[in-house]
Amino acid sequence: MNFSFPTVTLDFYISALPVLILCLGAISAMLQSVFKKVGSETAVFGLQIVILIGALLAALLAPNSVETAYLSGNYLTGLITQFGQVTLLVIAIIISILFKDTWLKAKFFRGEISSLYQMVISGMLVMVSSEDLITLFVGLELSSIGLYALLGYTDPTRKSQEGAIKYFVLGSFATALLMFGFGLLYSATGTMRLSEIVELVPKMADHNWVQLGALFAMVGLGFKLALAPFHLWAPDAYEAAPTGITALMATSVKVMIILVAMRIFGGGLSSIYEVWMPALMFLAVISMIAGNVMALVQNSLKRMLAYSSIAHSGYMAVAICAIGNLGGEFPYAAVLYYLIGYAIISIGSFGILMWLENDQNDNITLDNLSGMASKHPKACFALAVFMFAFAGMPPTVGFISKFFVFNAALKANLVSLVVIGIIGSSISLYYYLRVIVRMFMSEPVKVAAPLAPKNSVIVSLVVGVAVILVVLLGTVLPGPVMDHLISTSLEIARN
Amino acid sequence: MLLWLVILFPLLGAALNGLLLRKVSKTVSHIVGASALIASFACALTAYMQMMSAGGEGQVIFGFDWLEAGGFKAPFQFILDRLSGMMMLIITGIGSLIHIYAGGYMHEEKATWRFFSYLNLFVFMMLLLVLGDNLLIMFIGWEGVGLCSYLLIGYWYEDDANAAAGMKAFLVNRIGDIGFLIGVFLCFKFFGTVSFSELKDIIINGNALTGPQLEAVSWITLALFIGACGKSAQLPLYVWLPDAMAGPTPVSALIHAATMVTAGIYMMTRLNFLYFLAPDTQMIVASVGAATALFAATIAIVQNDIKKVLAYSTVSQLGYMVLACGVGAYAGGVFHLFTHACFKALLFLGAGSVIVAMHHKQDMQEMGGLRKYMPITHAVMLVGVLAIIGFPGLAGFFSKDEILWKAWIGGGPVIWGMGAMAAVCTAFYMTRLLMLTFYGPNRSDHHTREHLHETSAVMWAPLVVLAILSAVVGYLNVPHVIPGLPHLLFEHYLSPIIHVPAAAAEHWPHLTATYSHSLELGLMGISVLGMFLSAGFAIVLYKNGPSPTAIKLKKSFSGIHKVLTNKYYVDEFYFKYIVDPLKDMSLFLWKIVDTVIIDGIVNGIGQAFMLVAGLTSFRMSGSLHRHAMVVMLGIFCLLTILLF
Amino acid sequence: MDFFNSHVLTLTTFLPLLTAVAIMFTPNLAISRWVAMGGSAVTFLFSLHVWYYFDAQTPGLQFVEEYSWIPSFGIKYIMGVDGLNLLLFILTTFLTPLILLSVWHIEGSKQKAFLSLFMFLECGMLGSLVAFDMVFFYIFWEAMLIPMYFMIGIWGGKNRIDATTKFIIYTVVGSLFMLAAAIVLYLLHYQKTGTYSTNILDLYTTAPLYETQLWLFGAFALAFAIKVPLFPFHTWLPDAHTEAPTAGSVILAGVLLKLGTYGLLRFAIPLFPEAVATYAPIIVSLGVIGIIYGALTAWMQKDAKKLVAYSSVSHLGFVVIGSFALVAGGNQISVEALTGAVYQMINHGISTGALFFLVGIIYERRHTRMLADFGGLAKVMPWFAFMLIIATLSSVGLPGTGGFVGEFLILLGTFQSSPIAGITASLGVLLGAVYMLHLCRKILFGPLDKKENQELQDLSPREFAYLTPLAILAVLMGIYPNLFLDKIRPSVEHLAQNYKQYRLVAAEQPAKDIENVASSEQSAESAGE
Amino acid sequence: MPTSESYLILATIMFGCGVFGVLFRKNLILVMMSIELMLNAVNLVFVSATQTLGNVDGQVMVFFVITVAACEAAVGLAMVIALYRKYGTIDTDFLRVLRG
Repeated sequence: MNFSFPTVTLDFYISALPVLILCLGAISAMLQSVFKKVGSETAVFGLQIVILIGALLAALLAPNSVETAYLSGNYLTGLITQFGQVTLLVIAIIISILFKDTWLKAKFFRGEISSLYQMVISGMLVMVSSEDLITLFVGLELSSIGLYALLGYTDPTRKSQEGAIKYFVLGSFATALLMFGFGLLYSATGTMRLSEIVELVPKMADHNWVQLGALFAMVGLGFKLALAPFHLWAPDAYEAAPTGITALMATSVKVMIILVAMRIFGGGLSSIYEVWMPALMFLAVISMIAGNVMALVQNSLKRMLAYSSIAHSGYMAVAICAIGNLGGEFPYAAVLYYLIGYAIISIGSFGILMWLENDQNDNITLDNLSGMASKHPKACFALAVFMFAFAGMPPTVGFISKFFVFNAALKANLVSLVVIGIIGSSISLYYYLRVIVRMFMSEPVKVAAPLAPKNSVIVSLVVGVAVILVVLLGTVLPGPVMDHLISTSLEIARN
Repeated sequence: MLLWLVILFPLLGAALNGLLLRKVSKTVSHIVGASALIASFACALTAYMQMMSAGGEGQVIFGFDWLEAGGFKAPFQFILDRLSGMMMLIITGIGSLIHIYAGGYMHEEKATWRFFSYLNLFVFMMLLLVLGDNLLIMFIGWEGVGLCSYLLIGYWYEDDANAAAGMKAFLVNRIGDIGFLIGVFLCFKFFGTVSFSELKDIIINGNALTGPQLEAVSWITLALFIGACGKSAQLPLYVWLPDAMAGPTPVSALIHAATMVTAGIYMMTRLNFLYFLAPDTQMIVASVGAATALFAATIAIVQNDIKKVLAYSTVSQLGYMVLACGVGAYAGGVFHLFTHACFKALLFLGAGSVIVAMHHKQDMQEMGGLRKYMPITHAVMLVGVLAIIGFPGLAGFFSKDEILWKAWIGGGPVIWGMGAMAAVCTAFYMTRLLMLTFYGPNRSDHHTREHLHETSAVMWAPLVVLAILSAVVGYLNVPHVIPGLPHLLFEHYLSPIIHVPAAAAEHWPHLTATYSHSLELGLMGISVLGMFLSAGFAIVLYKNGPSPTAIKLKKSFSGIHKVLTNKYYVDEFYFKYIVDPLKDMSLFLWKIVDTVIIDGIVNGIGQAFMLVAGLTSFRMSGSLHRHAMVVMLGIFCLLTILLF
Repeated sequence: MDFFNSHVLTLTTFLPLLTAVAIMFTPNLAISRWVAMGGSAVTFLFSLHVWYYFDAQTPGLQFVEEYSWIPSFGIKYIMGVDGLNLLLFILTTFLTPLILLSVWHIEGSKQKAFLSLFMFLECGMLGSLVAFDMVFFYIFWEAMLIPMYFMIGIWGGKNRIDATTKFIIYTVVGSLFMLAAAIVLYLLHYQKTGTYSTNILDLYTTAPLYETQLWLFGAFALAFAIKVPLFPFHTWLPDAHTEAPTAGSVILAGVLLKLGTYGLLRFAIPLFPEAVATYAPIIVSLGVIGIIYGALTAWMQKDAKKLVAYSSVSHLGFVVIGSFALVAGGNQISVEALTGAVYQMINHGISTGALFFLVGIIYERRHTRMLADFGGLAKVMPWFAFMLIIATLSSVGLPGTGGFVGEFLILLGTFQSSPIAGITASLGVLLGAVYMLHLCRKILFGPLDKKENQELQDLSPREFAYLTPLAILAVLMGIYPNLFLDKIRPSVEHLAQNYKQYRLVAAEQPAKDIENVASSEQSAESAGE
Repeated sequence: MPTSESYLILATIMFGCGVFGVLFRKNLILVMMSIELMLNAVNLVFVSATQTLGNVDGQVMVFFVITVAACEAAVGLAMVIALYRKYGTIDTDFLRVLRG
């Protein structure tokens, strides 16, 4: 990718090692599927885990002290990048472990799936490490196209095909919108580097094409983040996807987009925050209301969590607004804390859903959960913890992260957003509690395909750790973690 | 120390009977209950003697800091002076007699621990009421006696009517109590204290009161008087007392005749210096007293239940006492309280004996001729009746005529006229009671008549003591006009308690003025004459049971008779215009306001969200194109926001 | 000992949590009962230690523990007791063992979870009482809803799910607004002083602009008004009480509701004195309406438990008006009323707790709570009758019981503040007697004509064991109130003094000066309003 | 001489046509073609900008866009074929199972 022939140093290869390792893994998994004789499914899966862990180690060890841009900004290193990469890789590892059973059990496991999975992850890594529109685009598309395929590939039922096609069409549509926006920005500013664009845009803010470009860029990102009113793909895609992929969409995609958004809105654009803020506020408000309200009537848990994720995107958008308005490292740290909390809660909840699912039923409904507490008290306890955490009840991370976000928003004078957020939270409590009500307080309901999950050490471990983290991050850990996040955000924080 | 024993003995008795001695025989309950009272009486007597021998100065006995908050202070402390000492003696003395009597009266009960426990507790509360040195301690007793009254009226709770009567008593009293409380609040607001001794200091010895304080005094006294109306069964809050007769008769004697109901008079006397300062209130007090006296007396004329007659008579007599307070004749009021305690306790206990003999039948129409079967009861009842109607020489004569005289000079002819009319009525209905019960032929059924006999000594002995008291205590306060006897001993005895503040002296000229003896004698003559005439009329009408003339009279005045029998429809009025509307309103508040409106709004908000969600999720979903359309719509909205 | 003294609050607060966790790991119900009882008893002993060593002369905080928690936001772990929370603190630890005793006999696979939840709840209540950091407080404040939610939802009656959902959502809605207001206050404090702190005592000094105070106070008051519950936010309460199991009702009425009034005293009044002066008439009116309204509605109830629940609405109205009895033209708070309010909180906890226990006892025997199904129980259950009458008397505020002291002081103060409010509220005392005696009459008195009632057993020794302490305390609080008032007094006077001081300063300074001090706030608030 | 502005306008019109196609075409193949049209409009923007600005970044981008569009087309067509094989239709109205 060295079109402009910049000097490529060893440092760059070290920094980009996580991506490179993943690409290697993706290729080898692909090769396995071509030459079926080489290695079994388990071997491929094992390799996938090894590759991911290797990438994680590489990401952890990568030099991070100073934010450095390689390839004229096509690839960045630094604390935030590292944070993003590590988070994405940890999520990827946990999800692939949780997802193991479903994958291996599927009627045909192929190397392609593993390959796609690793490509998606590498695309995400590229995205969070880039500051250039080109790599941004490549990373985004790498992850998106991979996800389109994963959605319909693993389980070709009508529902999943439909979901994949819908996701694909709307996703491409959004990509086109995003690219149109990028194109307009490029034609106005003459540069592909994000940091330069955001510095230049405020100077020509009354330029119509610039405004249009920025708008389309915002729409594209909003779409990927599933902000209302660009959210309608999310419930369908979440429901259609195998739960593991749903978990990936719910967590990693959000992490990736939010990190990019932080760079965009926190940087030079913040000097004209009065221009874009109303638009973003509008998206945040609609997301918090629509997500929470629509979730009220969902019966399928995955669908409900989809709407809930829309609402949570709204909260994160509130924090992004605060970043633009406020500066300083606090709001960044608040967003990152929210992301971590949200990721842990989501993975925990989807983990339990994955554990509950079987071949006949991969779409858990509230009826399935009815009266489950007497059969699986521990799982129900964990799910209840996650639901309370989603709802933002203390003493869970959900509360503390919401507190940080509200804090940032109020500091930025976004009182109306906070009020909407509060109303949204109150509504959300109802549907989160509905899950708990069904599990603990209702009698079992007769369903067509009863669930009979088997005990699994891995799931117990993952969910157990998630529960503990959810509680600890809500009680004793916020202090040190927040300190760490603040020092992480210092490098991109504008003062 | 002795004073502490006085109040602790009844409490101990109550605790023993109520908590520990539940399984023992009723004799033990009786002995414990009565001996607690007797011990208390003995201590009271000693304490009283000590106080009097020390010159009769009031003394304040500090107990402990009870309630302190901000500027408000109400220590648990007692005042023992001539007034409270006397009250203490009445309570424990008459209380002892009634306790002894009650053992006999309650003989047929299975277990009496509850009864004696309540009764002892009542005495304890009553002692708190009279001994407390501040309004708050008094209020403890004030409400405490109400509680005991409630429990004792509802003693036979299995009859729902009794439980209802108890509740009515408590609630009507509570109305008065709220008045009392408001008085306390006002008192604290304007004088910063609720202690009797400190109040007295401020009023008598302190600086001249400010305008607002003077105005406040009227309100304080009025508010406290509402409390007195409740407790002392004055118009319009008297309605509970007749119903309270549902309790055992010793209770009626002790609580609803001798002691508790006089609490209002005691309180006003205790605060006489305040009341003197508020002539307007005093006018109201006197009018209410006079009206109550007459009103209740008229009702009593037609009642057939022996205890109801006595109950209305009590209301009427309390009216006299209140009237006395109203015209500033506190000594007269308290003196009447004293004599009334003796003869009304006697009458009630006598009636109780009759009721026991009649197997708990109380209708006088079924009695008659009991003189033959119960000579002792008859004799003491005769004394009691003569005392209450003011037969010259007996207690009631002295005390009532003193009040009537003060009513004339202090309240004017109208007030006097009402009081005198009440006295005439009293003479009539009491004589009627005596005649219907003890004279004429016996009208009871065969079974009852077979078992009629004199009661045991436990019951008649206290009666005799009370009869003697009723006969003689009147001589403690002989008016000026009667020569040859020491005059107005009681008034002199009480005079250290009564203070007319200098600022108010002008309103009370008659307290110091001298009047001609002939006027007083003349008035006395009129009332005595009226008494004789109406008593004679009653004898004529009822000496052989209800005579044809009586029945004819009843027929020719059927309208009035009906109104009187139904007690002027006061209860019905209260129910129809106060209780029932309140109930309807409550029901409305609950069923409509609470369930439909308030809860409806709360639930409605939630349901509205659900509805919106249901509609939108249905409309928005499905088609790919619709999704894309929404995206474009979103872009349009953003454009609008961005550009404008 | 030193260590113990300086950490006693932490130990007391978290011992129940430890017990809750321990209960989860006990092998069977019998052991878990003993663990729970042991844990709560030791907690009670610890709290007695606090009571004993509490210095009644100091108005300030005692047994303070302060550690850094989220340093970047200035959020700390602060605990302390003063006269306002000491008694509630002990009431909580006192009621818990009694409640555990009351559920001793209940068998079943879920009972272990119940005990565990209950201990968790105790931890939440204790924590929110002693926490002196806004965020720290809020965590406990909300966290304790969770166990209560499960207790009503799992062990409740027929409509338990609706009731418990309403309970938690209603409460959380209010609390969230409070959270937002707290954050605004925290930011204003930062603007004023340049340091981040959520320490309540620091926030006291913030004194935001008058208009700002109005908003912030509104948010705080809403949260607490819902919790109390103040009319017209009370509708969750009867539902929650009716559906909750006895133990839940007792703790709900005994402590949880008090946290609302406690919050008013601890937060709403000292934080926003200016707004208090403006809002007091409204709040007192609502309180008075609540008193009358609650009493009248209670009177009409056919379900004994619902009656007691509505009576709570009425009684807590007293506490609320007691907290807002302003005198001297709104420049001072009536110390008497304030003292009464604190006192009445404790007393209501005891008397209403006892009432719920008693209703629970007959419900257990007869499986009905309808008044019409009873009558004449005094004959077969004399001790039950005795206890019910004591609880009733305390509830109606008869002198000699704790209820009188509280209500009297509240009315005394309210009357000084506004005679009309005082007199109207006094009617509540009358109506209180109406419905409580109605309850007694329907249950205890009248003919014993129902066959099922004739064979009822009187109180068992276990029931005795948990009712007697309540009865004794109800009477003790009436006959020797100074024992408790001594502990309350300094803090209450301090609170009133601070309020007065603030008003004095505000009155003396020309309005402009205040604006200057807070000019930066203005801009911060402009977006908000 | 067309200005850079006119290229942008042309691109916008092209883009609009693409959007219109996505919104109203019921045939999945046509929908995908409309998306391609949109991406081509994007390409036009980049290329015209390159000309005006005189740097080559935009042209680089265009290559990537073309490549990615090809990938997308491949994945998309695969999905559509799978759908057609199984259900014999590529009408968007068929995709209405997921809703709510």
